Parts: sequence; C-alpha cells; structure tokens
Amino acid sequence: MDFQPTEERRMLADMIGKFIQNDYPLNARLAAGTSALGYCPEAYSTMAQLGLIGALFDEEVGGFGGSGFDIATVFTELGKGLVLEPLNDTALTSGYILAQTGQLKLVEQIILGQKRVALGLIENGADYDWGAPETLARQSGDKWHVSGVKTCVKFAHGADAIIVSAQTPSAPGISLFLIEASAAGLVEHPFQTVDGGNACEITLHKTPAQLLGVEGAAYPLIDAAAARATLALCAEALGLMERIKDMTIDYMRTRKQFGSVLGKFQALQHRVSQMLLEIEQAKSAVINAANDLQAPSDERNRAISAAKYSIGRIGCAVAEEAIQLHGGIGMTWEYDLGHFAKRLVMIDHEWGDQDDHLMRFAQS
Amino acid sequence: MDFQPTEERRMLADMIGKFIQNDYPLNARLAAGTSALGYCPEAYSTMAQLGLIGALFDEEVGGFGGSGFDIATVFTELGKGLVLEPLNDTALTSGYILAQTGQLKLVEQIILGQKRVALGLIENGADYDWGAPETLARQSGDKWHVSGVKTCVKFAHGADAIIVSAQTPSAPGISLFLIEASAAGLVEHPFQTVDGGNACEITLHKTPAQLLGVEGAAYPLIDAAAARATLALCAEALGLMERIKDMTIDYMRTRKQFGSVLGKFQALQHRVSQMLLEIEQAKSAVINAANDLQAPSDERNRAISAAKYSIGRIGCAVAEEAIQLHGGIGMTWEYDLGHFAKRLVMIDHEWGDQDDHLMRFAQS
Amino acid sequence: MDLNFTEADQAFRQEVIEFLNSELPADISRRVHADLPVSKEDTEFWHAVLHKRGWLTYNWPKSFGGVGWSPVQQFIFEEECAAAGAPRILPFGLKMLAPVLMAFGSKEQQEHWLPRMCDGTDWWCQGYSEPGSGSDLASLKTSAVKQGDHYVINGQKTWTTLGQYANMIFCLVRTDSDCKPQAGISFILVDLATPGIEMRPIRTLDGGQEVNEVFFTDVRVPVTNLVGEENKGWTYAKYLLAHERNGIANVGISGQKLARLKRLSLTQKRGGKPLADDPLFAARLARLEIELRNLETTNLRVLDGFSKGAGPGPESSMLKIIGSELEQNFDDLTRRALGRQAQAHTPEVFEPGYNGPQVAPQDMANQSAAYFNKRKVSIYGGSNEIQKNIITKMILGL
Amino acid sequence: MDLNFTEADQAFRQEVIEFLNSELPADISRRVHADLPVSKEDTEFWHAVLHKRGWLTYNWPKSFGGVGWSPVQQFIFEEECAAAGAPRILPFGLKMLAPVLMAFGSKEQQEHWLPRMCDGTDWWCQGYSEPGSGSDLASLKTSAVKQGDHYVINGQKTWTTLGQYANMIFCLVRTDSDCKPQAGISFILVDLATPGIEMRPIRTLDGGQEVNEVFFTDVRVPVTNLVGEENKGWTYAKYLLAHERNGIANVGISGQKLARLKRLSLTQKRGGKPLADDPLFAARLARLEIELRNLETTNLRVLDGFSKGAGPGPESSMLKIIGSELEQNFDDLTRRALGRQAQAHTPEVFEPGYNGPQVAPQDMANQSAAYFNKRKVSIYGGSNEIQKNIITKMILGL
Repeated sequence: MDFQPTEERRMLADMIGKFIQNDYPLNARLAAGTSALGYCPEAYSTMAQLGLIGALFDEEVGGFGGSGFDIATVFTELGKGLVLEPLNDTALTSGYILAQTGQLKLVEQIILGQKRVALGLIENGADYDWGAPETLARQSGDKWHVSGVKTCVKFAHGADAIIVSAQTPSAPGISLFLIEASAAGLVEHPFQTVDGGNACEITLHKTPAQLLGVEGAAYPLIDAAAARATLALCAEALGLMERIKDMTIDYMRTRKQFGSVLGKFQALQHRVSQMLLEIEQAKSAVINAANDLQAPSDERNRAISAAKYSIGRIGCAVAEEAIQLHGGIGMTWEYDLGHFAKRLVMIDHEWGDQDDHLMRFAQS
Repeated sequence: MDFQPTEERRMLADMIGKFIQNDYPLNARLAAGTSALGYCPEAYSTMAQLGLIGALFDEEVGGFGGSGFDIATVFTELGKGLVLEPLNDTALTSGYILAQTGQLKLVEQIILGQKRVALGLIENGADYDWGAPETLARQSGDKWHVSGVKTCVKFAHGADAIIVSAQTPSAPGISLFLIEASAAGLVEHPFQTVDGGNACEITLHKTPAQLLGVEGAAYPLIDAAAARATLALCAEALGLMERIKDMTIDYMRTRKQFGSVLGKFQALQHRVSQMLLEIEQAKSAVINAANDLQAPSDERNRAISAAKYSIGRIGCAVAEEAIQLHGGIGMTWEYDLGHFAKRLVMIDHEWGDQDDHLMRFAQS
Repeated sequence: MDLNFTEADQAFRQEVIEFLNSELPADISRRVHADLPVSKEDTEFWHAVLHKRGWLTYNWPKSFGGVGWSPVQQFIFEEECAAAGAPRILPFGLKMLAPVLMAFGSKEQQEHWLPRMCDGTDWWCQGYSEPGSGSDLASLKTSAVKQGDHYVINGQKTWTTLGQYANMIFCLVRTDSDCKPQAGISFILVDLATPGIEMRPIRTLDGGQEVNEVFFTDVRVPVTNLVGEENKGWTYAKYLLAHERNGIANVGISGQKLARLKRLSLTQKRGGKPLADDPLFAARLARLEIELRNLETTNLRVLDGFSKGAGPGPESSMLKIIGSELEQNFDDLTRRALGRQAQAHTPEVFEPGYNGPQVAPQDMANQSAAYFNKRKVSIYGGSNEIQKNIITKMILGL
Repeated sequence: MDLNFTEADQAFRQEVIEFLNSELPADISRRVHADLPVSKEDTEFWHAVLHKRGWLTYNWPKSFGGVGWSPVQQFIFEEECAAAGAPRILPFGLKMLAPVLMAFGSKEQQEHWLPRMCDGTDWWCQGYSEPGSGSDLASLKTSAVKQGDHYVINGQKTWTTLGQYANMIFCLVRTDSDCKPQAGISFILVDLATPGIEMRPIRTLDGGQEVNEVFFTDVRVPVTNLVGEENKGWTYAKYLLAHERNGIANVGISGQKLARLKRLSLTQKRGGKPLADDPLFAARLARLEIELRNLETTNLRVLDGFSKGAGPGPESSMLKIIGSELEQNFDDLTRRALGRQAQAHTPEVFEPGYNGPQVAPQDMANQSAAYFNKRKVSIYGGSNEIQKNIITKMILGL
C-alpha cells in the first residue's frame, strides 16, 4: 500500500498545472465554450503535443500510461483548470474502444491530437442506460449499414468519426461500429451545453459503418470504456472541487461583513468544515476507483459506482454550498466560481447520476 | 378556513395540561414505564374520568368528540407530558373498531376506563404490513377459534381483551376477532419497550373468539383505525417536539461555555432555527392529517402518510439534534430530554416508519 | 379548526381561473412555464390587464384602492396565477415600495406615486445592496448630503433587479455617519433620468442579465423625494421585511413546478420505464410534495395569524427559508429528471420559427439555466443565513 | 499510488485472524457484537490475552515495548479485532495516557506506570470534563494547590467513563488562575484510593451506567504524580488530540456493523420480501457502505501521511467527525431495519438460561438502547462542533 504519487505522475501533474496557468486563461475557455466547435482546437492540439492524451493510453498501443492513476492525475489537473477540451469524450473513451479492437493507427492519431472520435451510446437522453441500443445495423455482403438516432453525443461536431452502438439481426448482444463523420446518411444537429461546450443529436440512415470487434459481444468493452470515462469525470470533478475549495477559503478569509471577515462567523465555519471533509471523502472515492480500474469487472464497477455516486452527491452539494457561501458574487459570470460550479453539477449528468450509480452499487 | 381551535378544544387542552402539571410527575411516569404493567392504572383511570377517552369518540357511541382535531388535541397534550398510558393503543384504536362493529357496551366501558382492549394486527415485527395476516380463524357451528402468533402487541398485558386480524377459510379478505384475555389457548409473553411501557408476543392456539363485523370485509375498517392511531401518534410526537423545543431554547439561553450562553454561538443558532422551522412544518402536517381524517379514504390516507412521514423524519432529526445541542447532559437519565427523545424516535417504529409512509404516499 | 375552503372561496377561485383563461395569452404562459426571463413587454402587458380588472393591487388595503380580499383569497389568487403561468407581478413598486409609502410616506407622495405604479407610468427598481454591503446591509456607504432643497447622492448600488427597464429607483442612503450604522440611513426615491446616474448590467452565471450595478455621481434629488423622516430609513426597510408574508413562501410557484415535474416524470424514461416508477425518484418527488403540502398550511396559518392581528415574529423568515429552499429543490429535481438532457442549453427552441430538433422536452429547454439562476432565491431579499439570525434573535431573545 | 495490500500485509491479516479464532471466546464475541456493555472481567481477560501475545501495546513505539507495526498493519489489526467481536482495548491508559507519558513524563513515571497498565495492575480513567466545562474544557475549575510535596485537589470531574472499575485517574487540574485559562492547567495522576475521592454513577438515557462523576475534597497527591511541567497540561492534552489518528475513525467497528446489517437485511422482511430488496433501504445501506469505503481510504491516507512525518493538521478532527457520524448512521439504519422490533428492550435474552421468546433477532436485542447510547460518540472526546472549530481554525488560519 502506498499513497504517494509516483515521480512521473507528479511531473505530469506539474506540467499540466503550468500549461493551465500560462496558456489556458479562463476567458478564452469561456469564449471557446460558446463557439461553434464548443472548444479550442489549438488548446487541444497543444495538450496532445504535451503528451496529455498519450498519458491516457498504455505503451502497447502507443501511449505511456493508461492506468487508473494516470487517468486520475490528468483529469484532476484538467478539472482544476476547468479545461473544456474533449480529452475524455473523444480521446480517452473512444480511443480505448479502438485500441481494444485493434484500430491502432487511429489510436496513434488520437494520441497525437490529429483525430478525434466521438462516442454515441445513448438514445434516450433522459436515461443513463448504455446497454440497450435500438439503433440497427445490417450487413449486406461485407458492408455494414447503420440506422438510428443517437442523442447527446458530446463534441461530435467537428470530430473525424463516431463510434456507435447497435443491435444486429444476427446476434443477440450489442455491437459497435465506426462511422466516418462524412458518411452518407449521417446528419448532426449540434447544440450548446450549459457548462460550455457542445453536443449533437445524430441521425443515421443506412449509414456505411465498420464493425469494431466481434459482432454482438461489445458489452464488456462498452462497460470497460464507461468505467474509464467515469473515472475521468470523477477525477475532473475532484479538480473542480479543489479549486472551489480554494476560492471559498480565500473568500472566507477576505470578504468582510459586520466588521469581520466571513470566516469568523461560526455558522459559516462549520459549513466550510463540512464541505472540506466531504471533499476529502470524494478524493478517497476517486483514489479507490483509480486503484480498481484494473480489477475484475464486478469489483471495478463497484468502485466506479461508489466514486460516481460520491462525486455526484458531494459535487452538487459543494457547488450549491459554495455559491451560497459567496452570496451574490457567486452568482455572477465575472467571478470564476459559477463556471466551476456549473461544470461540477453537469458532471452528475454524464455516465449515470448519483441515484443511478447508487442503485448500481446496491444491486451489485 | 379557520385555524383557531374551538373554545371546547382549548378548554380540553388546558385541562389536560393542568392534569399533567399537577398529577403526572415525570419520575412516576418513568417508574411506571418499567413496572410489570408498563403504565400506571390509577393515572389511566383518572384520565378516563377527566373525559380524555370520551373526547376520542363521537356522540353516537357515547363520547363527545371523535373528530381528527379532537384526537390531535388530546394526543398533542399527552405528548407534552410524555404520557405513557395506552389511550391510543388500547382505547382509541380498538375502541373505534368496536364502535364500528356495534360493540357499544364495550366501548362505553373503554370510555369510562373500566376496560382496555389491545389490538394485534402484526405478525412479523420487522414489517409494517397490517394487511396480510397468516393467523387463521375457523368456524365450527356458531363458534370461532383462532390460531396464530401476534407480535409487538402494545400494552396487551393486563388488557381485558384483544382484537386480532385473521384469515378465514371461507372468505378471501381479512376478518377481525375479539378474544377475551383469559381465553383458552392464549399465551402472552410481555416484554419491555425501550421508551418505557410494554408489549406482548401473543400465541393463540384454537382460542375461542367472537367475529367482529362481516367476515372477510375488515380491511377498510382496519385502514380507518390505522389512520386514527397514526394521527394520534403524529399529534403525540408534535407535543413531544414542542417540549423538546422549549427545553432546547431554555438550554441555549442559560448554559454558558466560552464565556457566553450557547445561544450566542451562530453555528448553534442556525441549527436551532432549522429545528424550529421543521417543527412548524411538522405541525402543519398534523393539522392537515387531522383535517382529512373524515375525508374519503384515499385522500385521508395521503394526508396520514404525509404526516407520518413528516413526523418520522423531523422527529428523529429533532431528537438527535436536541441531544447533540445539549451535549453530555442530554445523554443522562436524570435530565428529561432523553426520555422525550426516546419516545419520539420510537414513534417512527409504530404504524409504519418514514420510508414506509413515504412510499405509501408516492404510490397513492 | 377547519382547513377546507368555503364555498365563497371556491367560487372566488373559479372567478380567478376564468379570468386567467380569458386574459392570459398562451405564448406568455408558455414562456413563464419554461422559466424564461420575462420580457418588459410581457410584464407591462400583464400589469395593464390586471390593473384594468382592479387586481394589480390585490394585496393593498382597501383604503388605498385594494380589493379587500382575505388572506386566503390572496393566497388563492397567487396560486392560480402561478398555475396558469402568469408573469409574476413586479414586486419592487407594488409590494415593496407601496407598503412603505402607505405607512410612512406623505399624503402627496402617496397620491403621486401610488397611481403611477399601477398605471405603468413608473417601473420601480430597488437600490439597497452595495458591493461592500450585502448581508451587512446597514454598513451601506452611498451618501446623500443635503444641499438646500436637494440631496446630493454619491455611491454605488448593486444587484438591482431589472434596473435596465426601470425609470425610478428607491434607495437606502447614508445621511449620517456619526452614529450607529442603522441610525444614519434614509429612504429616498430617485428618478433614474437624473444626471449622474449610470446603470451597468451584471451578467449572471446562467448567462442571463437581470441584475445591474447603479453608479451615482453627484446626483441631485429633491428633498420632497425623501420618504418619512431623515435617518429613519432602516426602520422602514425592516418594517417591510417583517410584514412581507404574502407570497414570500412561493407556494403557488412551487405548486406549478410540482405539477410540471409530475407530468415530466410520466414521459421521461429511466431504465426503459417511466421515471415515475423509479423508487428513488418517486421518493424524492413524494418528499417535495409532502413538504409543499406542509408549507401551504404553514403559510396559511401565518396569514391567518396576521389577519387576526398577530405582531411581526419570526414567521416571515421561516416562510422565506422553507419556500426558497423548496423552490430550489423543485428545480433541482427537475434537473435530475432530465438526465443527460439537462446538459442542453437551448433557449433557441422558443424563438419564433425554430424548427430544429429538441433535446429536452420543449418546456424544459431552459431548465438547467433556470436551476442555476434560482440559486439566487436563497441569497437575495435577506439571505437564508440572515433569516436564521433573525429567527434566533426573536426566539432566543439574546 | 497503490491501495492493494502487500503479500506481507495479507499474511499478517491471516495471523491476526488465526489468533482471534483461537483466543477470543465465543460468548465474549457474542456480547460485543450485540453492543452490550462490556464487563470488567471481559476487558481484563482480553487485555491479558493480548498482553501475553505482546499485542496490547500494538500502537506503541518499539522503543517503549510496541511491536513496530506499520500504520497499515495497525489498521488491519483493528479491523479484524472489530470483525471478530473482540472487546475494545480500553483507551484511557494505553492510548491516551501512555503517549503523554512517553512524550512528557519522567523516566521514573514511564518505568512505573507503563508496565502496570499493560499487566492489568492499573485500570485508568479520565478526569477532564467538569459540570461547567464541557466543550469549553479550558475553563475547568478543579484546583490543585501545592503544599510541600503534595498537591491538594478540590473540585469535581464528570463523564468519567468506566470510573467504577478504575483504580487510577489522570486529571487536568487548575494550578494557576491568574492567567489565560489554558495557561494554568496541569496534568496529574491520582490514585482513586486516596482519601477524599468519591465516585458517583451517572445513569444514561439508555438506562446504562458507564459514566461517573468524581468528587475531590482535599485530596492529597504526591508532586511526583505531576506529568511534565506545572501549567503545561493544556499542551499535553492538545498534543494527544492532534496525534490521535489510529482508530479514531472507527472503521473497524463500522465495518463490523455493516456486515451485521447486511446479514440482517436478508432475514428481515418488509412487505413480505427481504428488506434488502426494498429500494429505499437498499439505497440507505449502499450510501453507508460507500461512505465507509471512502472513509477507510481517507483514514489510511492520513495514517500514511502521519508515518511519513506529516505534522498535526485538521485530519484527526475530520476522521473523528466522519467516523462518529458514520457509526451513528449504522446504528440508526440498524434500528430502522428492525421495524417494530426496535421497540423491544430485552437484554435479558443474553442471560444464561434464558429460554423465553425473542422479539428481535438475538444479536439485536439491545440495539435500540445501543442506538441511543451511541449518540455520545459525536459528543465526547471533543464534540463534533469543537472539531469543526478546530478544522476551520487550522484551514482558515483566523
């Protein structure tokens, strides 16, 4: 048992921290978040060049990391900078699927930041179920064509390709398909997300597609990819919370009302204490999930659900409480807090919310 | 719409308050609670003579009250005095069943405090289901005999008779039977309850019994009786909370630490405020339930479940918070608070707890 | 004790419903239900409709032109307006300034300003908070110095809601700084067209613009615009706070949100089944519904006590805390009900002619922004922390 | 970063399990699992067993006769002891007084008192709180006045846990009242057989008797019983508080309660089905299990930092708050799981020869009393409110 980060990961974290401090101003992030693409391609490219994507993949597929703690390190730091760029959505998660299905050339391009591949698993945006697609893929000769609708596909606009899940007539399980962004019959409707960034509704009509892996056998792979995506989200949330914690402590130390700084008011002191210890618990949950990412799937999924539940519950509470503790200023666009809070709450809406994961955990 | 109590009910409340102040010392209550009977028969008798039981029944059956607000008035005052005597368990609830099934002589004796009739509906003490007894009643000639086990029958020890629910071979629904305490084949095992008082496990083996009402048709009656019992419990809890509130405010005003009274510490102030406004909400829930006791059963049950949920959630929170706010002294037998808190928490364990009633409400 | 509505009250409710059915345009109702910012035009239109009917001043005393409704009737009116999706009556003039003028204003002020806030001549906004004086309102620094028959105002106000539409502002200003902070504050009315005033928008975290900063540089205001006595402004502001019981719990709004959420829970799917069947969701929803039923009765109890002459106590603060948190909890649960759809920020679906896809159900297209926006309700109007201070002060008497 | 137990740790765990299997009597384990008060005999027996094996001082430094286990090994030991239902090691001597003696006691004191607390010669209790000094411990009034080679002690201590079994008490006493309260406190060891001491039981709300009041009237204590310097007692008491990280989170105890509750949820019925299938109960249980998993890692992180020389920070206070509330939440949920059975208070079922009926499952016969009793864990040892004061003081540095 060892709780110290390795030297490599410490350096990686420092490097990301420096990048954010020097080259990732919040104003630019906010502007990029409402742009057509929903992120900044230059920043994405820089991060790829710095090796941030490579750190998410193991050596066998051209990366230099890929373990749970590598993923947690990268995304915690990205969270601290409120980084918008879709390293989770169109690199880590889809890249993992591509790596596991032998698409190594494409993985290499993803690692270099030359290509992005989106991931469309959800069809009912109210639901968090990625195990029951109604999208249908049919084979004629050696060619596949996919028809269906995918919803809330994050950062699909501008991606080079998309992976979608589908049923096939000839096998009972789920299959995965790779579709070029320019493929016939693919129509995308991008929309803005409230935390900055964008997503697409995607309609497929007899769109040519390439089968990934074995027909009907994709569920365990989807499950493993979901675990990585969820871990990354949890780590990002932890980074957000660390920054919110700092802002709140700073505000408590400096904002004066009734002749004292806010931090002198015991009712606020106790609420800040509660927030701090909850964040420590959230951090432990992320560590547990990172540690168990390599574990057998049952054990892995329990740790992932425990973390996502913890992050969901604590994250929403921290976001709301920090705004309340700040008062009016926390409600403004000009003050950083609100943007961190928005992203933190929205993390509860990706890959299963707190209730969803609580029941996954309870039933496992 | 009118929120003022009637003159009659105000006088009734005052009278109960005076009885408690003058003739119901807490020490005697605590001693009675651990006695063999689990309550004080003299106090019970006095309360009957004062008309407290009569206030729970309507004029047609010999009482002078019987509405939801009458019941709420009596039990709120009894709660303020932490009154132990089983006016709910062996008078209000069983008496209502007897009145509805024409046993008016027995009801008269109950009102006068001359007889007590216990109520055995539950067979699995972990459960809050009073709708599915496995106890069996068989008819031979015009006589009925009942066999089965009833659990956690409150204050059955020393009661004159017991009403039990049972299935019969010849009808699909539930039936109710009246059984003399001395009847053959009835064995009782009394035990102490943690809030003072007692209850019995009761075994029936071919015990002679009298059918109450129509065979197989008792469920709506049980449901209506449960509503009355639950309302009484909620009102009792409200009375307990009013007293706990007073004790806590008094302690906040007088106990000094760090050179000030506790009430000067903002963290405690805010928690006391929260407790107070929750108690106001609990009070509203009781008023709603009292108002809807006469309503059609669906509406009545929704109001009853809303109240029992509110009382359960708020009551447990108030009990725990008041002890915490008091610190060590709140943990002692000598200080009143603990006894009120114990009863308040245990109310969540009768006639359905907060989760049980929340789901009853959600599914209605 | 009897909680049932009388026949007269039920008939009254019917009258309100019929009025709303015939007078409230569907497009306004649709925008209100979707929690979109209400436009100046919609508000002015609705004020005019209510004014024509004589209901705009529904909570004014009869002596000042109110309709003389009982507290229960006022409650019914608010509930039905919320259920129908009527724009909220702008409170700054009609519900905040008006009671102060009635209690402390001169006859001339009453006769001049009260009719104008009814007929739409004036759109009032509020100048209370300052950058350094949020919860600690009494520390406000904006100064008003008497020079002949004018006060000269210098300073800065903030969090001025809908100031961009207003032509008038009522302010708390410091007229004496050589005394306890509370003792040197005055209450004054300022025409926003006066030279030296600048109104700057504050963008909120949801991207909206409903609050403003107001800068005062040597702004000359006639002394006749002072309300009541100089240096008594704090008393007037407190009077308002303690007497604000109508509508403060937002029972009507929350009731409308409950109904909307119940409808939503039947159409949203979770695990392939209606969300309403999800036990954790059902439990969350039931909790809020019960809390609302309780609050409705708590609110009516307070109104009843008020109408029977109960003095100001901690009740307003309690209603504010419970009501604001409950409203936020409804927005929170609605957000949860949306699942991934909650990410979408697509107010464009309300634009005329929009025919693109909808991510969330249409009336939910602005919901996440609304959720974030509504974090304000536990902050403004005296934060819930301040309300708890007030409650304890009153109850513990320390 | 690696949270997996090493092979050596796993082998160590096996060794502990085997030891417990062979040495812990079933009847003691049964009583501990049922949360019955642990008797003097059971505690002394178990201390002796551990002492024989050399494990009684498992968290002492090797230089004082400890076994030199890593923090992780100590954690494993605590976890397995709790899981097996071993009596808790009495903390007052071995975990509270001992570290103070090691850090601040004289060599003579160390050599005299440390062996005696191991071999069972002394049963220590604690004299900190006073009726007027609960959370505000530094305001304590019990005085110790030096007269020649004795201190004469007068005053009253309270909440002295298991004082009825003790022969020794360590006290905080006031040796100077002309200074800041904290600066005039000394730490002293008192033989309870000294004339002038009276120990009176305090009955707790659950009916139990585990705490006491101690009255001191002209009690003469040799000056050699003073620990460290006069008037430095507050420093020693604080030292202890900040260094108390082992076991403070009660992860082992809560783990055992989780296991017990999971078993219970399979046999209890709700709506005719196993309680484990009830979604609201399942959600409550899952919440607690997740919280415990998180706490286990938080605890290990703190221990790891401690073993690598991290200075005292707010961690002990955080562990105390989370750990105490979690333990209470397990008792709370267990109570809920019992349904109506929770009303039963039937410790008689544990008496030898009892053959009457059982209302609740046997190991739950004392559960409601235990639930009420455990309200203490967020009050004693520095209430959770005091812990929050400490956290904010350290973090905000105000």
